[in-house]
Amino acid sequence: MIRLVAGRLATGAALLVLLSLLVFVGVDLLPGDAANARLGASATPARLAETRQRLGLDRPVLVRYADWAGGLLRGDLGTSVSGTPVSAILGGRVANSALLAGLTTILLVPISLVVGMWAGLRPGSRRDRGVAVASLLFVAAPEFVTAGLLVLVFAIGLGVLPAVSLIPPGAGPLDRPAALVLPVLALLLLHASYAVRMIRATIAATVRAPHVEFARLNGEPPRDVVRHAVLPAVLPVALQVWLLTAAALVGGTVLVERVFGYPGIGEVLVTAVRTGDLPVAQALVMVLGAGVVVALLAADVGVRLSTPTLRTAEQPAPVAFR
Amino acid sequence: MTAPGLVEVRDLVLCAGGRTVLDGVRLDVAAGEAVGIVGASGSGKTTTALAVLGHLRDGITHVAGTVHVAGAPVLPGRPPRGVGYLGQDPGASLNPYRTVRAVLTAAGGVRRDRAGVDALLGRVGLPAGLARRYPHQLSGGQQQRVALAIALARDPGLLVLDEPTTGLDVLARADVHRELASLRAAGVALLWIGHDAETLAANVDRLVTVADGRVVASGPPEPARFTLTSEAAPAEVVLAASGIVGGYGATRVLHGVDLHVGAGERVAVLGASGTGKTTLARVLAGLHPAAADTVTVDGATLHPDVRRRTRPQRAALQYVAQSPSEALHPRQPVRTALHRPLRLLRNLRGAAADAEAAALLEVVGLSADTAGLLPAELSGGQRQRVSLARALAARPRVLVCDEVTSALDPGTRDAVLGLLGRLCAQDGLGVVLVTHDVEVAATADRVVVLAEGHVVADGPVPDVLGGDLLPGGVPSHLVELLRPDVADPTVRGTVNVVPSRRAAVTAPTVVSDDSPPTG
Amino acid sequence: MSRALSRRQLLRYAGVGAGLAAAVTACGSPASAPTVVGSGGGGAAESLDPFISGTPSDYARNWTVFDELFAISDGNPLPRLAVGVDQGDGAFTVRLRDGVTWHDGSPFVADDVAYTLRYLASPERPVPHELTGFLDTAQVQVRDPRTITIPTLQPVGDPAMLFAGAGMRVIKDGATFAPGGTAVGTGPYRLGAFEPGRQARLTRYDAHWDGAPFADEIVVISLDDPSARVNAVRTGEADYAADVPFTVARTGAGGDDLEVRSAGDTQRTSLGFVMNTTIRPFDDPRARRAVRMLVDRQALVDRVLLGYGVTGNDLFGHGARYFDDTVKAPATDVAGAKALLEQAGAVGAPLVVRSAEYEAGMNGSTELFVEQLKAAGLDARAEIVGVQEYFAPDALAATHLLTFPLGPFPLDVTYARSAAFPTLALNDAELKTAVATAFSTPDEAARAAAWKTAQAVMADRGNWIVWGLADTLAISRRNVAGIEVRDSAKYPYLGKAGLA
Amino acid sequence: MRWPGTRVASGVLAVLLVVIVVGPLVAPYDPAAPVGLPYEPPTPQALLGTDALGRDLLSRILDGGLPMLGTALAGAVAGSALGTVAGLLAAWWDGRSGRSRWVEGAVLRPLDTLAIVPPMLLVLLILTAFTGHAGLVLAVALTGVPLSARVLRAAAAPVVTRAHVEAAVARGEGPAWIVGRELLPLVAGPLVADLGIRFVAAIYVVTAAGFLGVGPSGTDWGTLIVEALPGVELAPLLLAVPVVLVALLAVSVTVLADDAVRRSRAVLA
Repeated sequence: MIRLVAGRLATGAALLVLLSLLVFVGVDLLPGDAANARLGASATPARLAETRQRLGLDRPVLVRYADWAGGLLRGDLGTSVSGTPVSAILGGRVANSALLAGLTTILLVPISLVVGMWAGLRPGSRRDRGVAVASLLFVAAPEFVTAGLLVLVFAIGLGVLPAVSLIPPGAGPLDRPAALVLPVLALLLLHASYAVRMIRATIAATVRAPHVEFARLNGEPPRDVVRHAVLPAVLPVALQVWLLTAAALVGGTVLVERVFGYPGIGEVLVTAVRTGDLPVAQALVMVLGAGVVVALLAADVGVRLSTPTLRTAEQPAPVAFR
Repeated sequence: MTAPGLVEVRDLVLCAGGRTVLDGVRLDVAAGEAVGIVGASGSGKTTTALAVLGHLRDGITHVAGTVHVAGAPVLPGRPPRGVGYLGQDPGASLNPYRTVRAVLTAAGGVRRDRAGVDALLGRVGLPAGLARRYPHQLSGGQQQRVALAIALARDPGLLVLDEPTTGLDVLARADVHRELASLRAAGVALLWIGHDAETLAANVDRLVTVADGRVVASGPPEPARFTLTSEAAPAEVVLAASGIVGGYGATRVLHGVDLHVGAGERVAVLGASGTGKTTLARVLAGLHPAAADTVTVDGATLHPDVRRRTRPQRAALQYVAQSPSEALHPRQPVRTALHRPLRLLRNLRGAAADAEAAALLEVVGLSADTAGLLPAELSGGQRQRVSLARALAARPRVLVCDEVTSALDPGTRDAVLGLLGRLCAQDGLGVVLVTHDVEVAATADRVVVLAEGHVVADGPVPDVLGGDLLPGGVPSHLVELLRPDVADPTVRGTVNVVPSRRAAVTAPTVVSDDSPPTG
Repeated sequence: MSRALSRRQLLRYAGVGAGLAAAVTACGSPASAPTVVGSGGGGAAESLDPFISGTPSDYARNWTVFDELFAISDGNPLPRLAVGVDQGDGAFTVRLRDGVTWHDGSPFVADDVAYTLRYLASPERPVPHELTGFLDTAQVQVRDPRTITIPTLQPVGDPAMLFAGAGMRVIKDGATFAPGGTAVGTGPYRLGAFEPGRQARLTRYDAHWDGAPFADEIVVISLDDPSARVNAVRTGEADYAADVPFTVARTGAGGDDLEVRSAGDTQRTSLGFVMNTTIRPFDDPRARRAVRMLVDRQALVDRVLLGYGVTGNDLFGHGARYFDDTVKAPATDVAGAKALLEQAGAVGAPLVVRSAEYEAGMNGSTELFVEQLKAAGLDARAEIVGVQEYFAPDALAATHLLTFPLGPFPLDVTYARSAAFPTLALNDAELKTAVATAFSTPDEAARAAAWKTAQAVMADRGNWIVWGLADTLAISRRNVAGIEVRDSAKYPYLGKAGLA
Repeated sequence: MRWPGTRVASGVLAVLLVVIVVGPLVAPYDPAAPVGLPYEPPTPQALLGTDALGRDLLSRILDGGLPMLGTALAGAVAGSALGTVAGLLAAWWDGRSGRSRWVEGAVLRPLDTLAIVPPMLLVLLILTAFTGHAGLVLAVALTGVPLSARVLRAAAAPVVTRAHVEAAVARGEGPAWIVGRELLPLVAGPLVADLGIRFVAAIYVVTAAGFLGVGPSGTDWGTLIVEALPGVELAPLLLAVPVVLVALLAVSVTVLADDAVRRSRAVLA
């Protein structure tokens, strides 16, 4: 297990390095640059050149990359082209986005499991179809539309929840829990629906599995069958679904954050990319990429731990070539 | 029927999607009686057995008739108490997520303590030490005996057995048969759905034959015997393989195997699961890279990789795979399956190929119209015949057959084996018959027994397969050969754990970066 | 301000990006929400440095914390920290206000102004300040604590207007604006808690030289999404949001205590297209005039602005002093336009109209404008790009028309900006002379005449199509009062705001 | 399990496709030209009312299906095709050699770098580089390739070891026959399903890009949704019509993709 984790971490780190290089060079190739964006209508070729020199944009891209990578190793995320250290821009925002993603994931686990079981234990029943249709609809609707409708209903119509996430300076979203309700709800409707679909399908398949039929035929009570035979089979899949959802929520909160003016990374991410603020974009790629790598690693380890055939194998599972 | 039976099935009619599956079945089992049900695939024998348990699989509806167990109606949906069930695939029947102890502790809806679990294991001849293992850490025979222990958890007066030894190799089969025999002796009634009448004969009091959802015969079984013949006529050697060493990654499964086949000779390669039989066949066919091997056909050495063999060499040695469902491309008609080798290996096309294809189909006992059909429109036996015809299309000198009959019902199996015999006799074809089935091996001229990747016996059929028969029709001499380290084959607790292939397949398959390794 | 404003108030103002929302509430009830102003884009990059200000929230906050030498009020310079300016030879002398103190209690002196000038000319700055093109900041002389002499690099006719147009705030001698630090100004509010891109809390500075402000506290909130700004006010979380979409005016404020306010005629934003005179066909004045004769300005106003605005006269600078509103846009005359195009040899020439949505309605107006050109038989096509690459010089040089919005800035600013890019500029000797004169002459009448000439040139053969003057709308609680417009209604001056 | 939704979904999709393909031909007005004032309610002349610039919503809806379908389909097909090539390569070499997994290392691992970038970030980066529909197509393709490759590798792995494939190899069939006739027909189910999923993701990317202000303008349904947001209180139909259409498209394709997976399992069973 330790070897597995170490191996995956090494792979993840290698991926992040490759990724940083790709993005650094990629963003650099974009038309227009930070100097253009900063000067806007006041740009003249002379001022552009001067600004580029001041920002160090006139050096070769690989030299700038090496500079940046060196800084990263010392824990320095660099300086935004606006002159602000990247860590100051990202600091609290990454935590806020993580809070949004984390809360959604935590709520999603019991909801998707209960709803998925409620529907999947009776495959083809009316409630099963109801859940299937509802989850499909929520998966199909863009979350910013869902979020907008939630605002219309709960904030403007009923006036029970805030329409925007106004978090005072020095406070965190947790100090204003009401502000979290609608953003989390909007994210939940999308991601829980996806999780419900996957878990429902797994349960429906497991209910028909031979080992479940065998247990039933030999008189195991239905509750025990669910607890001992169905749930353990669903768990590895559910774990994967949950952690993959968590990975998707890393950077997947952008649209909802924008609707609610939530102080997360969403707005920074959009602005940084659009204004060619390379250091901020780079740092975000690394932070988010690392988040995804960790979530995927957790999914891998979780599946191994929850699947006896994999857990007890000293080596990768035996080959099934014939 | 005067005495009230333990099981009374009366005029049972079950339908699935408008098709009648059971058409007025009448069946009785008295207390302590062992009744066998035989019939071809799809004849309704499994459906009957499940109906006795009050269980109808998805899509099956109860139309008419009654099923009573111990005087109580069980249909619809009122499962009887005191009936145990054992299916044919123990690897799939056992809950892969729980240890044997956890399963047995709560089996049958009754909680029992450690001693109770050990006692249950003892009843099926397993040591208590096995309880901490997961199902995939058990051999096939042990798995099936654990499943039997679960079926016994409620102390049933009746056991419903659905082909309980079909998926097992010779050793496991012997073990399970022995335990079932002792239960029968203890007065447990058995409703045993069997593969073929011969195997069941020794185990049941009465044999019921079903066909097309009806009971067509019922009566005492005839004791089985298979005839061991030997026509060991020395012939020129067409296939010679020596020093085959191979495996997967670091795991070695073949340790220097030698094999030779004469023209017109059938050589069976017999062994338990995981002894490297299939690997051997694939090494011969050039489909599996071996660490060391020398394979010659008619004296010419073949390249270990089939893709590097010459065209005549490829044609000379043909391989027929195990599963009829995978042997043929599900979207290509039989014609394509036959035309391609004719075109590539014999340069026949157009009308000439059509004529040859028709001839090949006739050789394997299929009509010429079969050429236009898709595999899904064929039965398992027909598919296996097409698969044989495809191999024969190359005009091979040697045919390597890997468990070609294991998925077939007995009638079809005998027909295919007969066909192979004819081909040997008529065309001087050498055949390698890889099998785990003693009855199949018994039809060969010579038997090579493989254990732990070594050849442990090589000789004429009577020499190797002679001797007393253990329950389940396994010769005791063979068991000694396969278990050289265990003098008494009935000693409990096999040490060598064969990783179950099915266990790997049940691993979750959500697609992600980190889906569990499959290789 | 005849209204009596409550003294105990909390003003909430939220902004991020392209718009601004402000709200004011009484702070007597702690449950009441803060004041809001909205702005957009780059929220997290918001800065306390008034010379880096880039978002409406930045402006709203920094304009309240700091004071400028001169402000613009109704198009005219309004003395603030300066009380007057005297022209000299190659330099001018600024007289400073007495009795002004910084938020830390120290007195405001000429050295602060000198430091400010050096600061904004520092090579460390990411962007050179536009004043560095006019002032020789290295040679500034402090005469006494109330007097400072500033040499010029080129003649400056109206220094007060130069400072007002540049919006130069004065910072304290030695000030730096490290992230996480604070800002000390002379303005009506001092900076309290601040988190870039989220909120700034501003508390009343009672010792302000212009009289104590009204609200106890102003909260400036950054919100990127225009709907979010409106929603913040509608749901009572903010009191005022500036620069809200026209649809809000159409739907109504959404509550009895809410109203949609317009900043008024002089605060309208001029929206238009600029023709590239460096390439065909607009190097020919007849082609320029022809297109100006094709545009249906009213149709654009009705649709892009939903009617919240009026048609323009093809001149930027509406609302500024010296703006010539007697000029009329050419009358719509499709036949005449086609004749002109034929004379110019421009019939069938492809026209690319480049646009980016850096001001609401830019892309919409481009789409409709292109439709109008097509309807007149021209081969026009819209090229809609991201904000970042909009000003990429190569692309600008290859495009025929581009969208261009300008606020009610002084004409100096308007003409300087529109000449900054070769593609935007009109290369016309008479225009250049007139603008140079207007910049440099200290004589009021001469300046007025020069601007008149410059605008006449633009009206005759210019490359501007200013089709509309857009209202600047805000949504506000009815009791919010005292919100004034200085530089732009998109980020109003909150120094006198309060709850009535 | 028989799922009646499949038939309903096929019907809905068929109707939508007809609307999408025929739409531009039957649109009553030029979708780009204003026919009235903005946000007019439905009238006999403009059956669904007018949009934010006074253009006929019905005409824009009818005109906007094809670009949306085109963009989404092109992106989905490109992503799926690249993924299929990578997945088949990995399944074939790694699955058959039984020893090394170097193709996975050389082909799938680099794709993983794409997989760990949050899709919205990837979309933003790509759309900044390549504006317009080409950028969207590329964005959809690149966000989809890693997953498609894994889906296809998983689907192809059991197929490459099937006996009929080995028989084809053993009798000396060339790569064209093996890939085109032996493998592709059997991974077609997962391939179609993956394509469906990519397509739905593409629709999402198109709308999300518009919401973030980086999408191309035009009449495609995603853009219509985004354009409708500011005026939703004035003209709810502006939002409701494209949202419902997009949701119907996404749901019906998802249902059919699920069905394709089910049926492909049946073929291989």
